[in-house]
Amino acid sequence: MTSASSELDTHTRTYLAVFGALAILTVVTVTVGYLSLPVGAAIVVALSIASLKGALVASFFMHLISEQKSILWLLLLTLGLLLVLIFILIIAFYDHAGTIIVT
Amino acid sequence: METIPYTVTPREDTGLINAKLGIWLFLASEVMLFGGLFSAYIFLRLGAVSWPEGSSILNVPIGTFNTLVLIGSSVTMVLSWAALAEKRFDRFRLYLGLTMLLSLLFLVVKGFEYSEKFSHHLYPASSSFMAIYFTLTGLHALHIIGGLVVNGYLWGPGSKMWASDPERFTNRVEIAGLYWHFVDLVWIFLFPVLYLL
Amino acid sequence: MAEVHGEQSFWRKYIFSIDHKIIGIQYGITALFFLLFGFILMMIMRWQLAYPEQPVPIIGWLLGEEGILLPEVYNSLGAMHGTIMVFLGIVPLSVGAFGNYFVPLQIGAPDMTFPKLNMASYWFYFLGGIVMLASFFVPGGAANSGWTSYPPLAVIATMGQTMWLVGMVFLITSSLLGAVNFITTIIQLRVKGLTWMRLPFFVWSQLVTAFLLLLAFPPLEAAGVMQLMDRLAGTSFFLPSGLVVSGQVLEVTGGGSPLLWQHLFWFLAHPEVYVLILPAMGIVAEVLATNIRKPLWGYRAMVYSAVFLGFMSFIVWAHHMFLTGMGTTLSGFFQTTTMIISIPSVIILTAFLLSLWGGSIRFTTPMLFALGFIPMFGLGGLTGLPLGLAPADIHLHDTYYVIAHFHYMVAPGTIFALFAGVYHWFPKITGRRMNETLGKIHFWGSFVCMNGIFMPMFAQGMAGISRRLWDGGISYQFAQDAGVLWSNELISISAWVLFLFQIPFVYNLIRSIKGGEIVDDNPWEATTLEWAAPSPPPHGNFTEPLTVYRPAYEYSVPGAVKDFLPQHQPEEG
Amino acid sequence: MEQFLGLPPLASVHGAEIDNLISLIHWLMLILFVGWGIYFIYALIRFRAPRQPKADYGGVKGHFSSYIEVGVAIFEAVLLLGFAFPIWGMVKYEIPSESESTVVRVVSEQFVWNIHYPGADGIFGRTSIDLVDAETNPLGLDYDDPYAKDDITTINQLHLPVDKPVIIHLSAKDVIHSFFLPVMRVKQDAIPGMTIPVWFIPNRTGESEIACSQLCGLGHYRMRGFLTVETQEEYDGWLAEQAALLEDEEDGWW
Ligand code: HEA
Ligand code: HEA
Ligand code: CUA
Ligand SMILES: [Cu+2]
Repeated sequence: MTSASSELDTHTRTYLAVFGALAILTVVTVTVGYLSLPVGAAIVVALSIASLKGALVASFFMHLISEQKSILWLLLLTLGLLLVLIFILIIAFYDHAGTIIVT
Repeated sequence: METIPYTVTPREDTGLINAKLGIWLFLASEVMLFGGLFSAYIFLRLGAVSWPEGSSILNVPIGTFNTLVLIGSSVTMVLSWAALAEKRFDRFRLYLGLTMLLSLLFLVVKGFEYSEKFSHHLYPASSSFMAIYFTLTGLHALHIIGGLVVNGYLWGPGSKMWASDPERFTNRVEIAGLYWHFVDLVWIFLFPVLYLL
Repeated sequence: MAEVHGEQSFWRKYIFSIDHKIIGIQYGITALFFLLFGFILMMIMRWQLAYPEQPVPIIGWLLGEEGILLPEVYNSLGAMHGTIMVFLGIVPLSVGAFGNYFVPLQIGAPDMTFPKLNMASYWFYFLGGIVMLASFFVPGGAANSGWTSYPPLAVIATMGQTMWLVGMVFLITSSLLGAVNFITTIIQLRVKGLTWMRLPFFVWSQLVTAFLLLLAFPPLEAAGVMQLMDRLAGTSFFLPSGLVVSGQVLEVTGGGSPLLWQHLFWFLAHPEVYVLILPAMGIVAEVLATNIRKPLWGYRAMVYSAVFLGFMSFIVWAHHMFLTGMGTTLSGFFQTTTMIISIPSVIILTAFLLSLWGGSIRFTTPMLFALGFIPMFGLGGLTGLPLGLAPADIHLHDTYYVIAHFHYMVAPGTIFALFAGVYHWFPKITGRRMNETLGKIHFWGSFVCMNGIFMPMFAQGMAGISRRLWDGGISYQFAQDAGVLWSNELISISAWVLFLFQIPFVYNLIRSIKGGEIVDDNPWEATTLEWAAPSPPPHGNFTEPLTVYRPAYEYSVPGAVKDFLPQHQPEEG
Repeated sequence: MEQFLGLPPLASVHGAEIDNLISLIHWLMLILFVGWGIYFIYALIRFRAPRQPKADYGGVKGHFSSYIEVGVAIFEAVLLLGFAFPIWGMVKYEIPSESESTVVRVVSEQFVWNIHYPGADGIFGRTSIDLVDAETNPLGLDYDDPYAKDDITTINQLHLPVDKPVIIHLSAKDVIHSFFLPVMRVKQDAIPGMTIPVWFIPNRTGESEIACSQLCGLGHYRMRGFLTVETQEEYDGWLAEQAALLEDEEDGWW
């Protein structure tokens, strides 16, 4: 590890930059929350920002960008299954021959 | 043929050490665990006659503060690992200690939020929203506590390994970090879903 | 982690061991005990079904009330029979025991990647089992809402249900730890030369199984936590508004959905049924290849089918829910995926069948059980098809037809495969062989009785007899008119005789540990790596480093001297 | 095949299609099982070790098995597209109009089937869970509602006229039950919190039973109702009888 320390300095700098980005995004999402957008738009915005933040954490703190591809595939598989679960639940809610009794 | 290979050096064809693969598999299952609860949230919300806006019940500034605390703890966590890679044990201790302090702070704030809800007679049984709120955040808090225990071990008794097997110790810290970032990541989704939407 | 241990205390060596072989044996013994226990529960229930409301002999005094099996107890026993067989019997035996013991051996590894996790996984399982057993003694008895635990029934049920949920959380934890361990072990610890397409099919089946457990169990864990909340914290995740139980309005917040539980439950439980069958297929593949003395036909296709089966099993779950009021889109989707998932099973079964052609078949006891598996699985699988077509399921859903369908899969199917595994690998575990004559008695008796039990159930189901009926349906006129109820007695007697035929097995198993014929390290002249280790394998498994040179089942290679070429043997010789 | 399978007697129009599908799929199963079974036994005898001491490394050649697999897949596709989808669509969504059907509410509870007819006005009276009384008013019918006055309720007695569509609005008060009419080839889970429509056309008169096919507690086995399919006249007569009973009761009350 000859050039290790300078390399690590850049690493540290990256981590702090990511921290800054995450903090800003947090503030943004809260601010948007106060704008009281219509529900649909609010969901899209909030979840997009959350996904962006999540991607930042995963890519940099969890080093996913430089990780083995196999890990990436594993996560994609998992996310795929999760999306299947979520979407089928949504479809199941609508595609149902019956009415909900409201009391 | 006594010891288990690839605990420290990666296997050539997979490029991974055992623990790294293991933790990612574990995290995948955690994705499905929280994902199961998220999908329950969606299903219940779809079927609900009315659903309160999170900010009408929960305290957004406190939630925001806690989000920043947790993100901060993630940064110190990754820095503590970087310090080890730099072979600077004292800095590692400092950063990991900070991580633990921040996670304690998170828990204290969370406890404060809970007690505030209780004092307003809001319990899990009060509404579907409160039910999902307490279940999700409660489970998340348990994960924080779990992480705290692991980090505490690595900070204290576990750090003896630094002297005998530094590389392996660094790997351990990295693995603990991966878990910790995941807990942070879950919160990144919990926060908008519960507080803002 | 597995440093040289030197002398170890008895506790470290046999109880809190981190050696995968000891853990495997612990799993095996515990699981056999639970299998027996689940079987006993069912034998008691079968008395009530054959001779309704007559006092149960022998253990009747346990049941109080003149020894009659009361409906609430019947429901408890039924729910616990299902739970115990699936989660405490078959899976721990096929994954925990056989997987633990033979996956590292078959890939030439010294142990699992995380031995301590492995131990933890066993003890979580043990704890889960204890909680489940203890639940029989809480007020109201054990869980009594079926192994499916559908709310609202399960939420308003007695305390046993809470125990069930807690037990399940332990069992799920155990399975998750195990799954992580299996996957890392298989990916990381294969010896040199053991490429993916050289892996024994058993290892493949365990790999796919581990993925199913890893990704399908957590949603059920989430659901379990929610049901616990419903029961203990008064939430209403699964309770809609406006419930009236025995004339009293139920004071809950409401707003939940009973169907949510069903989706999350079956999201696990459908993959779970492939968890029950895949390792069984793996064992059958090993035993078959060894005893036909030729390579498995279509090995590649089998591997792809198993992987595809794994994927597909995540998207068929709602075929258990056709009659919950599902519309055409969703039912269309799930009917299609269900038909699609039958194809890989057909391919694997066809591969087994075609492998026989041109073989030199040795009818050893393990082979008999493996061969018995094939038509039994065929029958169970084929009867899954009508269930997968929603309109046909209208008539068959929740009847004994379903019971017969899946028991053909798990009882003469998986259990036979597991028996095959016991007889096949016993020499590796002990260095001795089990008695063949007793084994053959065990096989033929079990084969006849299993069919005596489950075949009549198809007729009962066709006639429309519902499952989970305390009186077996005699109070229904249409059931009596159908003329199928007489077979309840036949079924029950077959079940008890089946029990008698397990006695030679248990005797054989125990006696052979010390008194079986001593055999060398490779008594079946098999090719896979476990046979390269001494019997029983020492700590660390292999005496010398191995390299693999060829696919898993190189039997009767033209020009070779012997009719088998072990994977680790450098060249012909 | 239908004879051989031992299905219950059939008394509904759509049931014939379900039975047809069940027999078709069983034909496929029979062919596969017998075909493979014969092969299996032949192979075991032909290739037993004493007769065939040396195995053949290569084994089966050719694409015979692929043809079978493709054949099975095609057969399944035909069953899906040609039978299962259309039948399901019909059973679920081709619900006839309420005006030309017999409309009944069935409310299940542990361990009874509450049957609710709208009476002469053809409109169901209001119900509310607050009015439920286990003994006298299991449905929670609001007798102040004018539409409720002529409503007929029975316990476990479902009478239907023959050859006329029936629409049943199915619900449950406490836990999940499953409404099963074996002779009609009708089965539908009754889910608390939902009302689910079920429809069919009975085409034979006679008496049969309603079974519960979802575990609903310790009395699940005795949750048995009675189904009577009769001619329109008989049915009208029965309704009138019930209505008369209702008046008697009312006289008795006030
Ligand atoms: C090991 C377990 C296992 C396996 C492998 C399967 C496999 C299949 N199952 Fe089964 N199933 C269960 C266990 C299993 N099932 C359980 C436990 C339940 C009930 C749970 C409960 O409600 O309590 C259930 C219920 C169940 C239902 C719900 C029924 C209902 O409740 O109404 C359905 C519906 O689609 C279904 C379908 C299928 C299908 C299409 C397959 C297919 O994968 C089958 C594919 C296989 C084949 C098509 C065989 C090929 C045969 C040949 C090629 C011929 C060979 C012949 C000779 C050798 C002679 N199953
Ligand atoms: C893997 C799963 C599995 C297995 C193997 C079995 C095995 C058997 N099952 Fe079970 N069963 C279920 C899973 C299983 N079952 C489930 C999930 C249900 C639904 C529950 C519900 O409704 O919720 C059910 C329901 C069910 C019913 C329907 C009850 C009802 O609806 O009211 C019946 C009825 O006869 C039945 C019978 C049997 C019988 C006779 C066996 C026999 O085949 C048992 C054979 C057992 C052995 C052969 C054991 C051998 C082991 C040994 C001898 C051990 C030796 C011991 C030592 C060395 C210590 N089962
Ligand atoms: Cu109602 Cu079973
Ligand atoms: Cu299934």
